Amino acid sequence: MTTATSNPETSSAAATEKEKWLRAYRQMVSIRLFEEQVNEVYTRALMPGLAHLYSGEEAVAVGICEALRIDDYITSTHRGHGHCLAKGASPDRMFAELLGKEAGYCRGKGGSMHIADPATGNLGANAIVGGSVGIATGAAFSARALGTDRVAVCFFGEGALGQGSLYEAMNLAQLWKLPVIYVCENNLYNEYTHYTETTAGSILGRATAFGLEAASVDGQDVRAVNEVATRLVKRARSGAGPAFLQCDTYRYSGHHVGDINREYYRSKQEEQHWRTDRDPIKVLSKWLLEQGYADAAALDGITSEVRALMEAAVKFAIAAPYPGVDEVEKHVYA
Amino acid sequence: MTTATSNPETSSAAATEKEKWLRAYRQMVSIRLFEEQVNEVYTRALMPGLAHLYSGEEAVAVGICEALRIDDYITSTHRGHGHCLAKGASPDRMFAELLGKEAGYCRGKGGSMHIADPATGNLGANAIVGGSVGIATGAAFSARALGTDRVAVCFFGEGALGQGSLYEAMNLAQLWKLPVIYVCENNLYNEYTHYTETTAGSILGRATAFGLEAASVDGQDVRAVNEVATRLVKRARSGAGPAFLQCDTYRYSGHHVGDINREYYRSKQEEQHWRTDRDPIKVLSKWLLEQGYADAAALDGITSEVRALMEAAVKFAIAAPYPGVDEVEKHVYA
Amino acid sequence: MPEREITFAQAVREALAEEMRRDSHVCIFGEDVAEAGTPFKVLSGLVEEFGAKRVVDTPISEAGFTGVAVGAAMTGMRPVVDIMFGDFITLTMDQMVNQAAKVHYMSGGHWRVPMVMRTTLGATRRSAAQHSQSLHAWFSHVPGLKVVLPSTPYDAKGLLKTAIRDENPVIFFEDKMMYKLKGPVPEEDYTIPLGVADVKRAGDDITLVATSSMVQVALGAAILLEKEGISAEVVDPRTTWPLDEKTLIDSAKKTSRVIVLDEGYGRYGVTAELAAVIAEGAFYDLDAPVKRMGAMHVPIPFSPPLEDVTVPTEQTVFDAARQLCGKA
Amino acid sequence: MPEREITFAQAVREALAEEMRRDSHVCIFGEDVAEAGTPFKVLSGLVEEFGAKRVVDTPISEAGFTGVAVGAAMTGMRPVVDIMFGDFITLTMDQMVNQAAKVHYMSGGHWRVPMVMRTTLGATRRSAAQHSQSLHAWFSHVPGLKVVLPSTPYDAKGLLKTAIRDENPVIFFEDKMMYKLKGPVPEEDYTIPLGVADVKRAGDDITLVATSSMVQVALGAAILLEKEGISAEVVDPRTTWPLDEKTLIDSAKKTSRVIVLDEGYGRYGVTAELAAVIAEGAFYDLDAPVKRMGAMHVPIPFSPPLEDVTVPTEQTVFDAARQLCGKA
Ligand SMILES: Cc1ncc(C[n+]2csc(CCOP(=O)(O)OP(=O)(O)O)c2C)c(N)n1
Ligand SMILES: Cc1ncc(C[n+]2csc(CCOP(=O)(O)OP(=O)(O)O)c2C)c(N)n1
Ligand SMILES: [Mg+2]
Ligand SMILES: [Mg+2]
Repeated sequence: MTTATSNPETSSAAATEKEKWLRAYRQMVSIRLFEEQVNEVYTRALMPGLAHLYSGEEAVAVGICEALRIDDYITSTHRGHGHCLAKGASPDRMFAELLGKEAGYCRGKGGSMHIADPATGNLGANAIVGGSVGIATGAAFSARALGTDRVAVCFFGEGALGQGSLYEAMNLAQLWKLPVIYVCENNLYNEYTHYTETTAGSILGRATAFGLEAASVDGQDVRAVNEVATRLVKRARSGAGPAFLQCDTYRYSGHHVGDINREYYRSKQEEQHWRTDRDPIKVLSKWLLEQGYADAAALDGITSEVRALMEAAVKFAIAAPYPGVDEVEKHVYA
Repeated sequence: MTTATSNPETSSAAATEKEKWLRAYRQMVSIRLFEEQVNEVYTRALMPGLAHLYSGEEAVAVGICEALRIDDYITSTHRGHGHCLAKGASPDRMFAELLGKEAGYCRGKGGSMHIADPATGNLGANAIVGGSVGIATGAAFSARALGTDRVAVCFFGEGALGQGSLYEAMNLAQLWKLPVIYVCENNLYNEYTHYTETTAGSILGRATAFGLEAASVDGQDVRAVNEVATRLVKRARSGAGPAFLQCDTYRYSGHHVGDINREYYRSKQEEQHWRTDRDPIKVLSKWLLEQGYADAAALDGITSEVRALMEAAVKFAIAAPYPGVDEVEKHVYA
Repeated sequence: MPEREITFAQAVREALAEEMRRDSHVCIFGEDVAEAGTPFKVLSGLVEEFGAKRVVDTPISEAGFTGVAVGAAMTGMRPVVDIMFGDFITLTMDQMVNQAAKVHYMSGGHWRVPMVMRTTLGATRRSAAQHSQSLHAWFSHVPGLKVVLPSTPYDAKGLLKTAIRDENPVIFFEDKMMYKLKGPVPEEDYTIPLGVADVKRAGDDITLVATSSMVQVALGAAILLEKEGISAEVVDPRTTWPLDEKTLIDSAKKTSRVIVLDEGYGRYGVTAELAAVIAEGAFYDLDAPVKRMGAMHVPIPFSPPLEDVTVPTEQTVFDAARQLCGKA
Repeated sequence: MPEREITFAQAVREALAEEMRRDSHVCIFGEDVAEAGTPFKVLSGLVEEFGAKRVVDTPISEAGFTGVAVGAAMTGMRPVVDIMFGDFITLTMDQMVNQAAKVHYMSGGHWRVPMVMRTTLGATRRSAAQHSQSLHAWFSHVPGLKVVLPSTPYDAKGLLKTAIRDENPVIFFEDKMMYKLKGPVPEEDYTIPLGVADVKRAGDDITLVATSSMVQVALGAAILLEKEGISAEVVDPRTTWPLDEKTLIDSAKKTSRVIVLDEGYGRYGVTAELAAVIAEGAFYDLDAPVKRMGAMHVPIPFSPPLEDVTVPTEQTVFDAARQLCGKA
């Protein structure tokens, strides 16, 4: 393909492609290492409460958010660090929030399950399973009513398929042709129960029944996720209405950081299989190497850079002060 | 077909068939004339509050309930007189309830929107749209847990398709293979809004998405309704799980007795079309006459008998005493 | 020129129309709100003026469209949600309490939820147990929410306009039996601040603190009491949150006898809070315990003679007041 | 033989196991209730003994399975529903309030709804605003429901057994911070009637009326007060409905000073009702206004130093009591 590469247009396209996926790689590594630090902080008993790690699911958040503009909206879940980082938040203020510090995105008042970042369109994580489907749909309503072409993405775990509010919102979104995309992260488990024990029938069928465009994708392949997300976002932006995207994925760790003994609900082999054969970072790095977009050293370099960043972020957060006690009565009313 | 009729088995089958449909005819006429009286009582300003008439939809309640045993359960709606009569309640106690009298099924405490009749398995009408889907599903749970082969039928209007609880219940019913049948009475309107403005996608798809057996039927043809109901009831009774049945029908009157000027949401022609061409009582009577199961005089006779019954029931109810004021604090707790 | 009189329903409609003209971000979500103008006809004419993009008919999905309103409010709109009967707020509690009420706080003050939920309260309409409740105590209990209980057309209009302009989620309860009540309402634009009680009638011997539907009952009782030589002051808090404790306590101190009236269920309801506030604030001035009168502690029965005894009436308030004043 | 001590969680589990052995109609619905035994491990071992037909894992459908429980209760079962965090009752309000609470009344006494909802309350677990609320005031407000707030392992077991045998819908709130609390619980079968308060500690100078989590706080404060020469009586109503008004009022009459403590939000909450009842019933015996202490009126913040000040503590109760007794 010498002719092709000598074509300046194609070669700049390849450069963009390379940049794009290296950026995606960095984003996924950021999430992975962020979560490593979270676990570390928890283990060192420095974290108040619990946290739900996103490790293993990075390709979903990154594949979707890379298809969004910074002014597009997302809503997130209890397992929200990945979405927040992928949309562009900075790890230092995130860690500060996780530790309840004033420098946190929510001045320490929200914590892990409620991080919101207006600057990047993150309307907030949500500790109510299914609790944000209305919010995301409402953001899409505003986007249209205000004459913008913004899009809203609603992330949720497959456990939220149990909540009726999802169906109410999808019905409204389709009736009103709102630019919202419901992203179902199917990581196989609702806490400690396999999703097949809680989910009758078909997942996609639950969206197509309401007339939504629906698709499913390998959630471990960031390029695949991004491709379908790009299509659905474009479709929504153009006014063609809402969509539903099922991403098949897996969480490596427990339901939360304290969920250590998991054999009663899933086998070590299963966990090992996903980590070894389906890891989203491995999948992308293999491809990057194959394409010649990076060599092993370059990828390691990214990892080292990101690790340093995360360690610094944790240090920042640990050193940061708590909010003053008078903060407690502020922000109850606007 | 002389041979056939001379066959004693066939002729007794025909006799049963004849009895069956004459009985269905009587039931439908009962509902129609009951509602005529309700409107009359309302017009005479004898009725406290409002009532939602079932006229036009008789084939649904009768077609379904004729497929049930007396110990099977039903749950009903704000438009519940038809279900209640079809399941076997008597008009005098129903009218007494509508007038708030102590002789009513609920001692006057429930009124039109809450009539329940334990003797016929009627768990109650419900004034919350979608409010009884859980109750019907729970009755099916009991039926199975207690080792009976009872079945539960949940009647609801197509407006209840907007309520998330329906999807939560269908998911549970299918996961647990419960003997419950969700009967959607699609009379085209949620109050004053056409259902297409409130219902995206496909109605049946919303049930099949959860794995339910789903069917739709002409809700003006009692024999068609009964045929599919019989199949679904048998299926549920045998342990094969829940089903969903969409019955296409029409309410002749307003959303409630006070909804007189309806042109802003539906035309007189539309109303006339259903009354003239699709009336369930006409459809059945035509068939009965064709089959030679009855002549016009016999059918008129039924109507006269039923009318006398309804008039007597109203009289009974008007004459019946109100509950004593001390009743007000009874039955708050069992 | 005599003051203009309009109904409570008209007052609500005018407030909405004026705010919608004033601010293009105000929109309405609800069941049968457009052409039908709601079953109570409160919104008649609005869709004609503002169009179906701003007066939006919804499916029967109270949780769903309330949630959509929360998200829309966070992102630039000012939605007004219509919940036909107050009994249906049961379906919206998660969106109102876990989302709307908390978003501002949880985000450290970033996001705001400027939305209004309009709904109804009140019994004696022969609508039975699921269409007759007055559940405003629940929302009053929750930090982050404001709760408005207008008792006259004037208050309804002024308070609703303020509620729509407020930056927080506000729940606005309308007594469905009051929609046809007429009262003076000026033509000019005006608003009434939230958290300011109104002395609906001045008096010296006893204070009747009353909300919403009970204000008219209290005023009626006051007339009966006057004939007995008892001068009753009627104080309407107008909002259960923010609560104007001072006006309540001052009146109690002045009269030294108080009845608190609210159509919600008595126990663990609004009367408990108001009575507790007054009993504490006017402790050294009260001549008798604060008397609470609310809905009887039963699901609202359908049967008219039963339903009628479940709520305080002019007569029962009159009797209670006379007794409290030692004249019974 | 020394009395047996078990934890609060064990007490709940024993009550369930014993009632399930006693009555085959008792079954459990909830998220992760079977193998996982709930995230709090309260139900560990039950599915092994009773099988998956009676300890039933559900989807994340609080409204749905609560509704199923209502229907199952009406038709012969005695379901116990598990709502993991009390904050999620927001999703069940329609089924509990418009259905469960009213079915018996609306049917003129025909249908019964013998079901129990078990859920949690309490903050200070660093779980933030949507996992820390104590919303029991809402259910306490509603006729047709009973509400139980156990404060010791002994009470938890005895009250839960009674709740399961009750013919009405009962909501049972467990303080999630108390699951590991140990206390004496006899081996033998016993039950505790609903509606009977328990004097957890006798005293003369001041009454601390406290519910659930606040009982331990009140007992701790009483010890501090004792050192100051103030003798505090701690009264635990144990159920907010039925409410044992007499025991509360009698204690108030005896000591003439009262603090009411409950972890729900202060305003329009449980403390309001208890304070109002006492202020009325002991009007002529109180030497000072009844003082109310509840959760601060804010969504529960995540940040530990903020969260810690939102709920009454031994120290703040001690300070308030000293002041009320004129010793501060
Ligand atoms: C309404 C509600 N019910 C229950 C919970 C408790 N809970 C927290 S996470 C979770 C499981 C969620 O599973 P899923 O949606 O698949 O997300 P995942 O944790 O797998 O990412 C449950 C039941 C909750 N937070 N909200
Ligand atoms: C939860 C709830 N929301 C709204 C209402 C008010 N309402 C009563 S009937 C009705 C329309 C119901 O339409 P549908 O289910 O199609 O039944 P139909 O009246 O056509 O038989 C509405 C909105 C209600 N009773 N309950
Ligand atoms: Mg999952
Ligand atoms: Mg309909």
